[in-house]
Amino acid sequence: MLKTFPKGGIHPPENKITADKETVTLPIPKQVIIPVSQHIGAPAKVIVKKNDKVKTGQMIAQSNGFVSACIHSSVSGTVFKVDNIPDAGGYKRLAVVINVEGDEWLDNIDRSEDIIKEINSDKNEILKKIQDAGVVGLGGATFPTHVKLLPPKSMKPEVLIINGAECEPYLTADHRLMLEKSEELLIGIKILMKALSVNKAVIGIENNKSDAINKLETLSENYDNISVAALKTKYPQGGEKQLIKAVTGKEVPSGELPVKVGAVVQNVGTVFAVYEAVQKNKPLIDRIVTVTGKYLSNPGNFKVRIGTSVKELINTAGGLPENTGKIISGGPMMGRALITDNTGITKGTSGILILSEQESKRRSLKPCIRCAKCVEVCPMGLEPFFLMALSRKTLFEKTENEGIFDCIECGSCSYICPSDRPLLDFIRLSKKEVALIRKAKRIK
Amino acid sequence: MNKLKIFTKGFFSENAVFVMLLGLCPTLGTTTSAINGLGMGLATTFVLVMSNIVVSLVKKQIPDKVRIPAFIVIIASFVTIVELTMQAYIPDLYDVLGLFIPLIVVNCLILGRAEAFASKNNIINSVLDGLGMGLGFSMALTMLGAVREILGSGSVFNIKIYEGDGALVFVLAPGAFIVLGYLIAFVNRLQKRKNI
Amino acid sequence: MNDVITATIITVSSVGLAAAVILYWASQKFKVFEDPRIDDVEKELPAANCGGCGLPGCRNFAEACVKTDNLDDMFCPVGGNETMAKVAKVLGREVHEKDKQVAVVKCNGAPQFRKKINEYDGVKNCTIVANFYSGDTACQYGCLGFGECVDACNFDAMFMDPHTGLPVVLENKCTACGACVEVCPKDIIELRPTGKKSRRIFVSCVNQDRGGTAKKACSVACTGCSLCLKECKYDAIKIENFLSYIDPHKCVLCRKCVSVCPTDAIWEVNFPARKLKPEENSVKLKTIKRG
Amino acid sequence: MEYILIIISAIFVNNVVLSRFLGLCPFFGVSKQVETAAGMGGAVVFVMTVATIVTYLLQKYILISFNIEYMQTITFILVIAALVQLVEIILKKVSPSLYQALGIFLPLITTNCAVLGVAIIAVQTEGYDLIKSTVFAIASAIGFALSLVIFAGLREQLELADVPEGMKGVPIAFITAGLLALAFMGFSGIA
Amino acid sequence: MAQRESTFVNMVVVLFLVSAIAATALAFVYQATKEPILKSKLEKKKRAIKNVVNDFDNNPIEEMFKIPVEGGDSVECYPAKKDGKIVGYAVKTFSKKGFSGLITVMVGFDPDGHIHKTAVLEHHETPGLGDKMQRNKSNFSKQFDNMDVPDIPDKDNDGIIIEVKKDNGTVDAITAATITSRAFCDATERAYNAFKKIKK
Amino acid sequence: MSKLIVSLSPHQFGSNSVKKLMFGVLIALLPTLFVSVWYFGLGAITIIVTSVLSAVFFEYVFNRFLLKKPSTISDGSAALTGLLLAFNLPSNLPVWLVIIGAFFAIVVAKISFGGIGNNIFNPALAGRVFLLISWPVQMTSWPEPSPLSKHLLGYTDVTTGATPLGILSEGLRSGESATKLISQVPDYLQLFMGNAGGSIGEVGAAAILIGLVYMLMKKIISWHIPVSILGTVAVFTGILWFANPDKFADPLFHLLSGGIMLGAVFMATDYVTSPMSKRGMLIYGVGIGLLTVVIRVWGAFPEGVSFAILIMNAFVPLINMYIKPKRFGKNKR
Repeated sequence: MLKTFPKGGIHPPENKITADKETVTLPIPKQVIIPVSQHIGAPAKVIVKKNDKVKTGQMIAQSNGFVSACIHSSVSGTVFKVDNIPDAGGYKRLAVVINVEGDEWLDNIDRSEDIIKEINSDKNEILKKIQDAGVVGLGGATFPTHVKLLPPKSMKPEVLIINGAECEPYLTADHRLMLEKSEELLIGIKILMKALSVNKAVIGIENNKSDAINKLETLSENYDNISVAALKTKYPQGGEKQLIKAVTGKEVPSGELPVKVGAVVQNVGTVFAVYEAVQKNKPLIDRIVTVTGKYLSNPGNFKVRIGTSVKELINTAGGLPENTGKIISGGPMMGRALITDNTGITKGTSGILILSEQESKRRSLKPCIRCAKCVEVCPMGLEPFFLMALSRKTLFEKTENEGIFDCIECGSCSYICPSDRPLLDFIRLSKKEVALIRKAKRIK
Repeated sequence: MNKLKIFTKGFFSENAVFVMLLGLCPTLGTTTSAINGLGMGLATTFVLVMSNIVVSLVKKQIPDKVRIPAFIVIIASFVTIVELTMQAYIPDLYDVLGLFIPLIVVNCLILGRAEAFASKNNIINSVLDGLGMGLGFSMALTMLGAVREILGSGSVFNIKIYEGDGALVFVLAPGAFIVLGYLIAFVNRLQKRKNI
Repeated sequence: MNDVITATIITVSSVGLAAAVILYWASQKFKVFEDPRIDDVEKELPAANCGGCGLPGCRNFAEACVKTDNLDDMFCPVGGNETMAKVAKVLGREVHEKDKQVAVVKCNGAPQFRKKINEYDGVKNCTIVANFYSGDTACQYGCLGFGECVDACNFDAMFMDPHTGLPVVLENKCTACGACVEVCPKDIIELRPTGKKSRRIFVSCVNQDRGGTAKKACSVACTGCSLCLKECKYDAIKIENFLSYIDPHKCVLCRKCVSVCPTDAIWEVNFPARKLKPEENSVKLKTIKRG
Repeated sequence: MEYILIIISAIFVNNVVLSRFLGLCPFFGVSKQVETAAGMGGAVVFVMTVATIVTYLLQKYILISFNIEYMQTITFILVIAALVQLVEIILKKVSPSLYQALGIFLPLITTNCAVLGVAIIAVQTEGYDLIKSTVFAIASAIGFALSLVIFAGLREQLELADVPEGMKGVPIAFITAGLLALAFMGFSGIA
Repeated sequence: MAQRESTFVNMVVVLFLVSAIAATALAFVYQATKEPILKSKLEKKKRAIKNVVNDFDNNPIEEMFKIPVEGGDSVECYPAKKDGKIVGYAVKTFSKKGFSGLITVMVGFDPDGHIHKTAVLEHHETPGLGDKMQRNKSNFSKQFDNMDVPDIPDKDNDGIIIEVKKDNGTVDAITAATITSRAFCDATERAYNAFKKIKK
Repeated sequence: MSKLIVSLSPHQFGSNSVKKLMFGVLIALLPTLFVSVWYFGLGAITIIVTSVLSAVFFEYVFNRFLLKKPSTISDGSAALTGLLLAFNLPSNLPVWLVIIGAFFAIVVAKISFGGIGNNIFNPALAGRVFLLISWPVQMTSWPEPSPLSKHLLGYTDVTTGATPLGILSEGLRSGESATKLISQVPDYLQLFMGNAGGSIGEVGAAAILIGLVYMLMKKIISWHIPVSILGTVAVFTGILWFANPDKFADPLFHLLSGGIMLGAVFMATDYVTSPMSKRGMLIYGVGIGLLTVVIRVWGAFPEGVSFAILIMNAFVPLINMYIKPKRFGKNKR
């Protein structure tokens, strides 16, 4: 019996067209734009200025506060400017623009392909190295990893869950990583287990990636206490709470951290970054990005330096098709539509998806027929139709009791709705408004 | 407010049934035919006018705490008078209206006018108000009764309009609600037009 | 008198008597104190329950008025000074006169001035859109044009101009309750004093980009060129973040800044029409008419 | 068995609101929210029961023995009015929150014709004895509360529906009540 | 003149006075209407009798007598006389077989045993179906006018004469309301049986 | 490349549509349609065609000209309402009554509330009950069923008889025993196939069950409502029958006669007027089952499914309010 979460979920077409494409390293671009806020939490503080020379791996912005992460230069060259640059949403944010000159790395970074199995660092060193390397959750949430590894004292982690579900359609970055860097991943898991002082780790993988399951299962026999759990292919299997429920059978209480039930979840990409940070001293300066889309001539998985422009990446993948409607950073379910391809890859970019104009247009909204399909598919047990109705009539206060903050914005409700209603849009609106109301109450 | 307006507002802008939704019980309960509606309306009008007169006369004498009981006693007296008189002289109508005659006492319209208008205004205005409100109420009841009678039994004021059975539902409870619902929607629409 | 009449009178009177005695006893026994002035104040209020005063409803406002020592902080934007004077009279206190205000929309970016660079396909709601991205033009500050302010207005004082795609305030209906100001995610709407003879001058732009960028995004943006600053003799103009702001309390309505503005970002409202050269763009004409 | 029949008849078959047209003002007035409706329903159950008992005794031991039944209306309503005011005064002290919720509708229980109507039906039309009258009153009040709560639920849902402009509010509420009454006609003939 | 304060004395006195005045006024109205009310009630009953029998000049209500019928119940019988001579009997009969509750019918007999006319006094039958037994709603009840009961053969020999056709009788039932029709026949039959007793 | 389109996630949508669901139900109704035409011939065809056409017509006219909304007839919901209404009528009903019924169903019970999705009561049933209360005579005279060939051309002049439930109800009232009465109606196999008097679409349990299986397979509805209704009816009537088989009919008779099958499978499962959560559906189904039996056994009407469903429709908002799906991470109090 495959493991899965019990309630809700959908089965969108998988469209994993790049699953068999080996990862290709993208040439270093001419210029990179590195925003200082690529993570959840406070933006990092810039420590370079215009015309400074930087080397690959050199820190250019320092973490600024507890929940924050360091930013490193992904290339070597000269700082062209430190300025407000429009981000993917069009809002101007502080970023460092570097003109590339050569490829000179910091000396202490181990650039070899050798696999280092021995873990020499102790717990505190590991945490320090992870923090210094600016590792964040690479699944898309970009929560600083070192913070996640320091749970509140009252809660004790018992099991480390590695998220290899990759339930989003189209995306294959994690899949490729698991196949190509299996050994490194397992070492990374060992490191994290040491950092968390847990003696059990489970890798959760959806069973549509049977090759990855097989490979990791065979290899993990050499490592104690690491097992592989095959999961049912169902969206959103990779949602943190859903994954914990599937693997451990425990439900994270509403409004609580996962570690409340003793689980810590890390994405496979993050684990690999941790391996590189701890064993190779390499900060997070590149990542694997899936560039995909039905009309792209050369889709694939690319190893990309952070800050490379999306345009360049798409050009490598065969150039933007004529009928492009949407460029999405991330997967089709939770990804973000970009307003321009003139923006940089960040730590959280797991994929670039090109949709045709036809695929992008939403169908027009029709009246809700109360078929309850959204209730059926909501993995969090909410009633999206009701939340939307309340939100539409601006009865935001009421949505709080209906669990609006439990919503993980997986989009299953909008996906399934036979009346093509933008349920999630309205839920987001309500979330935002309720947050404002809460804030106003706190001020009072 | 001028006298004309006090009188006419009960017909349209503050019609008890269509706008203020007062006195719904007799409105729905007694309007199985136009004639019943009219009878009920007139009985109510009488009580309304009389109690308005008395209330506006004695308003100053009544302490706040016993205002409502006192008003109700006054109203109830007139209702009993109507009840007795009807029983004596028009027993047929009395039988049809039945329980709803004593219930005129608790018609929110009457207490509402006593409270809201008569207890604050002089006699003449109170009479005008009562008359206007009461006639407006009668008008609404007659209208509702007529519609229900036409739809439900194919006649109006007992004059047959079309052959065959009407939709019985309109004589019964559900029809009363539905017809009044659409009548209110219709009146709302008229009023909106007027406002624009 | 016969028996029936006697019985009637005795019965009914004693029931009445009993009722009165019991009610009196109960009203004494279960007395609850509630300041009667709350009711009095409430009667003076417009009962719009718009929340413009910052409290959830007129009743709450009345309660607050009764409780507070100083009415200066309390202001009912709908009823205005007149109502506050009445409230003060009820409570026997003084009230400070406030300038009458009106909402102004500080964006002039009609489609002909700022080009759309992408297309939004989703729920037409400013809050959602603003939270998600900067808008479909290159100006990240400008009006999104989905009319949430119009929906928020309780007094039908706003509508969306179909030609410009921007909201318009109807001065005579606006009560300055501030609902639109609160709801606008881009902070474009400001409450300004109505000014003498309802005449006012203000910068109809909130773009804080450097001149070139701003101008590129929208041809009628304030570029922070400081021409107006130099022209103003009354120290009424400030420039911050490449954006000019006219202090309504210092402005003397001389209109000099309006004529020097190279991008027509400064508006004058309710002034008599001046002789405009035909080639000057029509926006200004419209603004004068609109108010 | 007889009591069961009285109960079923009063709650479903001859529901005070949907079939007898009593208590319509609060039925439309206090039915915007389920919680308030339930509070109002509770208040009516209490008032109606007490009122019926008191008026029964009044009718039996005073009006009939003095042969002045024609004073029924006036004495009944006087007693009910005093009773309601008593409840109001007490409620204001004991449970201010409930008092707030029921707001102006508590005094309106006085003019809730259901209370007077049920009292008159119990002692006059049906001629029940004391226990039957009490059972009848409680059942009728439950019938009232039931339909009120159902109706409030419907109206809360209608708040979220896209009702056409002209039908919004009261008109659609009436039509809903009509359809509800239509559905309740299914119970006819049970008792 | 200012509003009176809600003091104890005021409250009690005012409420007492209001009640007293109201009571007095009502008592007089009652006195005045007492007679007419009684009269109109009497008239109503008389009219019901008048509807089903031949013209009379006595007061049948005063001469009313009860006839016991099967099941321990009894029916009321009103003899109608003209110039002291019996011109008919009005029997107030009932049936418990109705769809919902008791049906009360007034059946008028000519002295020779013909039914003169019938009138439904009270019923709770379904509107649109059972209530068609009322004279103004359908022709059903007209079948009974001048019905010569003694001459009707009892086809199925069950001792019941007035029956609907479905039960081997002669009466056409109301469409889709057989039960009410049966109940009506039952009431008439009961009246006839009572009438037979008088004739004996 | 033209302007890029932006929108919030998700960017991919399923292929579900209202149209698909509605036409799915229509397909599931085909076997029943066939049975009804087989047994009631021209009458059935006349009623069905009139009802569907007038329902669609009213929906179109009132939506377009009174509400000024885009027409919604293409989603098939009006046609479905019309068809279901027709299935709830006797096959010899005058055409003008069918049109009035369709008017009430569409205009009063549906469009007044804002059209599809906003109505509280099942429109088809509201129309049916309206007709039943208003014109009880016409609505309770049932043509005798006979295979197609016999009365292909018969419509209003067909011979009428009673429904099995009518025979039972009337017989019990005149004091006959239930066992004897049941022996007078067609045997259970006949009832199962549809050879009994009744509304056009309610005869023929077999055809309705085929429709149910189809809808379950296509995941148009879930099993909760039909199963809980039929189960409750079986259990409740079973208890009564066990207690006194002389006064109460057996469960199988109750399940196979009258509109319980049609109601449980097609009427009660209407999306708009049924609860949203699975537990709510069960409560709703049990309620319908109980009320149906209560009305059938003790009420004036021989059949109670329509009323039971309408009454439970009224409870749906309350059920939705208090019976919520289990929230993730929330313990049961």
